[in-house]
Amino acid sequence: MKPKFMRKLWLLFCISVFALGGCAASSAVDQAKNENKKDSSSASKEGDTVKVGILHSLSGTMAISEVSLRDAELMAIEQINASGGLLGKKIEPVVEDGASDWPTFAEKAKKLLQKDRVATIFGGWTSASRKAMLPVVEQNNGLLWYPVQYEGMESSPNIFYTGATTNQQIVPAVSWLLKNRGKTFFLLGSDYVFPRTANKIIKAQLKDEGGQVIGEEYTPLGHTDYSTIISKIKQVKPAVVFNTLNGDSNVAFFKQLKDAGITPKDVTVMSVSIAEEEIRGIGPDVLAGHLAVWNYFQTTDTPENKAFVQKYKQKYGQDRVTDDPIEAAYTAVHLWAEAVKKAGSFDVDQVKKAAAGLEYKAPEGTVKIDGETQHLWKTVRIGEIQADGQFKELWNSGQPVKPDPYLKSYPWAKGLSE
Amino acid sequence: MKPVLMCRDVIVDFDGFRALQGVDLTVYPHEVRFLIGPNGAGKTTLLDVICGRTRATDGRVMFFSHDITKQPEYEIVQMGIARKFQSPSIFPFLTVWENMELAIRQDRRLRSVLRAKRTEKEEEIMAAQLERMGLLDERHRLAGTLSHGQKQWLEIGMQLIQRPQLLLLDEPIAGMSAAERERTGEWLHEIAEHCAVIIVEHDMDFVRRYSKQVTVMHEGKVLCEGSIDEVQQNEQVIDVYLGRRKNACYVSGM
Amino acid sequence: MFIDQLFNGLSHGSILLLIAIGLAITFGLMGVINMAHGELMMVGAYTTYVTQQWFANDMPHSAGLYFVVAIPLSFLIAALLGWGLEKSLIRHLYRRPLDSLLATWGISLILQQTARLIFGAPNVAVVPPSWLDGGIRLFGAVFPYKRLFILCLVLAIVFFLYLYLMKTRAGRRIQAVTMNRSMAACLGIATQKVDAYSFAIGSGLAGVAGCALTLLGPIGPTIGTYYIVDAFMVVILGGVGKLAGTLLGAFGIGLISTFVEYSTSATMAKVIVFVLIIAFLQWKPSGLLNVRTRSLD
Amino acid sequence: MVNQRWGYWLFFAALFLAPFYLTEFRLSLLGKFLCLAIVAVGISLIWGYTGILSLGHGVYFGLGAYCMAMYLKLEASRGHLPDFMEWSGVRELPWFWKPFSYPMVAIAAAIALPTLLAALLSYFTFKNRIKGVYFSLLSQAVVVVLVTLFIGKQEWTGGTNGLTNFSTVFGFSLSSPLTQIVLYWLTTICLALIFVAARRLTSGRLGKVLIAIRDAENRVRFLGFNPTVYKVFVYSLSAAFAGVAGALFVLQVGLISPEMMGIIPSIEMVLWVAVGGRHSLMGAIVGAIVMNTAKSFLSENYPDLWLLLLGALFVVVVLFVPKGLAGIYESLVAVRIKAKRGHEREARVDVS
Repeated sequence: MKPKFMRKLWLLFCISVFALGGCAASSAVDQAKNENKKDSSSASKEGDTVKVGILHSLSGTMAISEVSLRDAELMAIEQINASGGLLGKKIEPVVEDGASDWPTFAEKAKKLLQKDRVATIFGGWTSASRKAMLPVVEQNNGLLWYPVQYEGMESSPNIFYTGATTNQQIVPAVSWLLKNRGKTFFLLGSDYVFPRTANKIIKAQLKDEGGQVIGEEYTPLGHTDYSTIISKIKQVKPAVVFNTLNGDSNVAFFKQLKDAGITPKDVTVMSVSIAEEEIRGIGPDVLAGHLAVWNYFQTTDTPENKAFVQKYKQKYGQDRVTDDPIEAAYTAVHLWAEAVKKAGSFDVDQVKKAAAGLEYKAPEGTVKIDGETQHLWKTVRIGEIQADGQFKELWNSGQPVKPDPYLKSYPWAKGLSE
Repeated sequence: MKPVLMCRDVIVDFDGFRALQGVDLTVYPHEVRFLIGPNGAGKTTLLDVICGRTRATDGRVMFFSHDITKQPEYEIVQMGIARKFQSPSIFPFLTVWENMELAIRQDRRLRSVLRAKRTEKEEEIMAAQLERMGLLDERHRLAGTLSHGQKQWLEIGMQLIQRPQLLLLDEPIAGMSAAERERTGEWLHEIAEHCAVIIVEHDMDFVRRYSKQVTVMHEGKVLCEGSIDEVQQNEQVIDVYLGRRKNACYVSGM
Repeated sequence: MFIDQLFNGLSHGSILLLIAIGLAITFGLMGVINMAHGELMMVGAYTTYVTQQWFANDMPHSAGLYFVVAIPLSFLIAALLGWGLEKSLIRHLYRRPLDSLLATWGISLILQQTARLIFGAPNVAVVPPSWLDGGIRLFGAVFPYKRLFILCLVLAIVFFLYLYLMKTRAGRRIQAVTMNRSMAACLGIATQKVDAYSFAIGSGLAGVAGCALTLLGPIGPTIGTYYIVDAFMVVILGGVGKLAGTLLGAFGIGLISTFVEYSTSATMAKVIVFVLIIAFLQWKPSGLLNVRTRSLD
Repeated sequence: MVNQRWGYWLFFAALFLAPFYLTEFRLSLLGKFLCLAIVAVGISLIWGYTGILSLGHGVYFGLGAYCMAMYLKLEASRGHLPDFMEWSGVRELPWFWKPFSYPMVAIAAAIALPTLLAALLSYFTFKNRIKGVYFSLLSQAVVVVLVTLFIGKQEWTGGTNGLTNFSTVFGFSLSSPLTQIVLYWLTTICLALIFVAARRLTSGRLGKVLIAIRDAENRVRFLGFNPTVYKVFVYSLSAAFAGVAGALFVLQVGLISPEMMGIIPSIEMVLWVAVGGRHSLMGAIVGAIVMNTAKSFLSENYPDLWLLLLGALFVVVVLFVPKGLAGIYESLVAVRIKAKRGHEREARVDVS
């Protein structure tokens, strides 16, 4: 009895060790690494490299969009390193996969800040991923550069927003449409946070500026049958469809819209999440003639952009295209570098202080960091989609627009946020 | 004497096919009732109706003075009707002992099962029953590893340990050796001391040897009732069943 | 407007039927829970894409004809894949439906990732042939050719499938095997062979569905996941093992969801339709068309 | 039995002492995995023991998590409206949010809500004798309904962003390492308690009834048990476990969104149990920890390969190791015992 007992015990012990050994061993390795790092990280800021984190979804549903952002950021880092680095140090990117899963974003952000002790993080696409990272960067006093247009109503002291907020995309687009296309609006969006918030703003603005909402529809993510909604559009005959659908739904919507015999001449569709990359997946033939509003197009005519597009294609292939979020991600890296140079330090607080009011000639034109909100001053552009998948710019704001994430300077937006 | 079971005008309709078309059956305590008849006569369906597996389209089934026509199966079982199916159905991934533990007469509601522990008394009863079935030595084996015959015995043991007042058997001796058949036959009358039995059987030799009261069914109806000799004299029976025995019955595998 | 909605409902129903018809064979008749059904559709969609590229590159004059070639090609390739799947995996799992659910889910992950590796994560664009552009104007409503085409395609598939199952030798064999496997085996039918080609046909029909849906929807590695739950709901609602039930289920769901969507919203329509299906199955667990049989199991 | 119990003690002791030998980052990962292991125990109960494959456990997990998150959000908002409600145009806290400012209500709801939903669904479904894959597919439909609702009702649930950005729990800062360690311990204790409870249940008569239901439900009915009651009980119990797990998960991870209760996470939960061994509670725990560790490491380094591997794992486990890691362990033990018995027999022969 006794030896049998001992042997079983021994086996069970082995299993426990097996289950935990992995954790323990890897953590021991980590600890060892960490200790090295502690030396090297304090040393690294005086030594030869500085680490930055790059945190996008490289797998899962969001990988479609986010992989290109990583590419743009890596290219920017390469450029900075090629021109001698920052404060005499090379930038060393640490790339992590958010896996289209929001807790993973939080987990990886924590890892980058605590384990790798990165000087800053560039990352995120969806609002959900940003919201997941926000408490982590705030608690660790880290720095996050978020490169995508979003619904506003946020301004974290530890995040720089290099995409447009609502008053740099939606609000001017609505004004332009009212002036040029008509007063009746049909709001169509995927059922998630950005479209719902955007449409709240649009409704308030239309009320104030004399427009009219004659339809508002949301479809579940992944919805593919738009026949009923198109029927509704046909019934109410709006002048403008303001489209905040995302991803695959756009493909179904535009294909079916064209089939139903609705052309851009009948109804203008203004989209806020269709850029050059998305056009490729939908097919330019069904999109041609419809509009989109961004701060940057691949066709934007600045010398910086010519160089940027050329370099990007050279590095990643002639068939690749650039678009607004890609440009914003690229610009974010350069802005951070400029701020570091100005501050003369990698310290988060000093970089933040130096960043306020910083100007930079980005591919989209001159941008300026707004010290108060940590958003960018950006030029607004409305473009028409061409048969070759590129945009023809119809209008731009002429000069950078001051970011206003809470829409404080618009009286009609008073009821929206307290 | 009050009957254990009374079926009155039981009708079962499977999408237009009338499996039972008005069956009356009365069984008294301590009776061993044989149900015979050609394939498709509705014997198994009748058992199904009694134990609640199939719902009667019309008619009533009375167990003592309770109407059980619309009772759920498990309540019927709890009232004291046990059913053994044609093919042995035991729980293969439980041991023989555990199979018996589930079958033993007990409060079967969740509340009491949650707290249930095997009492010594229960163990005695189970051991005694297994002894009788010749399975006591196998009690720690998984039931799935038993031989076919052993599984049959285990299942019968599981029925008996429930202490039913009415036992329904569907072809219990199928696949048994001659010796085992004999043992089953003797045992049938032994258990009749405690409960009534309804047994569906095709093997006419077995019926002749061990039956007292026989009910003949044909096309969903009861043709006649009586002792085997009486039944064999009955004109109708000879017409539809025994008369054609040479051809019809061989085809149906009797 | 009512006509418009009626047509939309029928069209939506026809799409549901198209995605469910292959499943009605593999799940309905054979009882295999094939979670990779949606990915077989994806294979059909990518086949269409490749065919289009091929025509555009090699035969630019008759590029519009690619779709005519793509339909049978999608069927063939998806069927071949299905046949291989049956031979290698599914035949070991006929008695373990829950396990076949998990294993085919695994297959669906592998197929998705493979597509991602070959074609890249972003959607690809299939330009529908120009002869399907436009539509008929009747009673003030527009009936797009593409939707009419899908409606006709699916009715043709149902018709031929019916003929095949009822009138041909091979079809009757499938019926025999699904009704009583061991009896069919005794009668000299090679049940394993029948299983393999039944599954191949079901998979092939998924491929055709994928091909046809390129007319209306996106083409990407994950499109299968949009359709799979709907497809299963249609088959379950219709009653497993009943082609006619699947037909009824598809058009029923299509019409109801379209009209509910019209009077509420797309989100509510989805919720209401699913709740209705769940409730309906509580009431009639074996679906719209069911037979009361002797066996309960 | 006694010796196995020693192994379990050892296992949980090792888990309990983890804060002393793991870094803060690893500890937070392990804490997360242990929450998921609690779900796995529940799934093993219903799937391995009772034969019910639920593809809807993400919903119960999510409900538990949302209940806890609502309390945390209210605490973080300090008497104001939660931020997402403000810009969704909600003027006043909805009535059903109000009770969640009391932590005890939130904790009770985190267990009660999933249990109630599971009981409701399973009662009707099992009473109508819907089982096997039909139940699995129905549970998946429930996932679709709930996720769509949670996303659609943005003004009440935070939509796709979910609930996040919490600050304190019971007044303690969530970001402080000490709070995290205490929460980790709480999770370990919950896991251990749930494991012990589940083991008690399955080793008693109930466990036998469950196995009997799995193998021959009709037979059980004809032994006088009402399988519906048992199935509803065990299904609701496993939903309650998932609810507890969700609440603990939110406390440690700090966010919950509808994506985490969707179809894919629900199926992944089943895979952990399949890999660990569906018939073994300990196997389920080990499976959840091993699979999530593997995911965390592999998806980091080989994001492309990871999905292929995950897919292949489903196939391999189902085809070749249906009993999972626990099965492998058991057969190893069996071989050892056999070998030893062989030795003993030889020895006996020598003596005689």
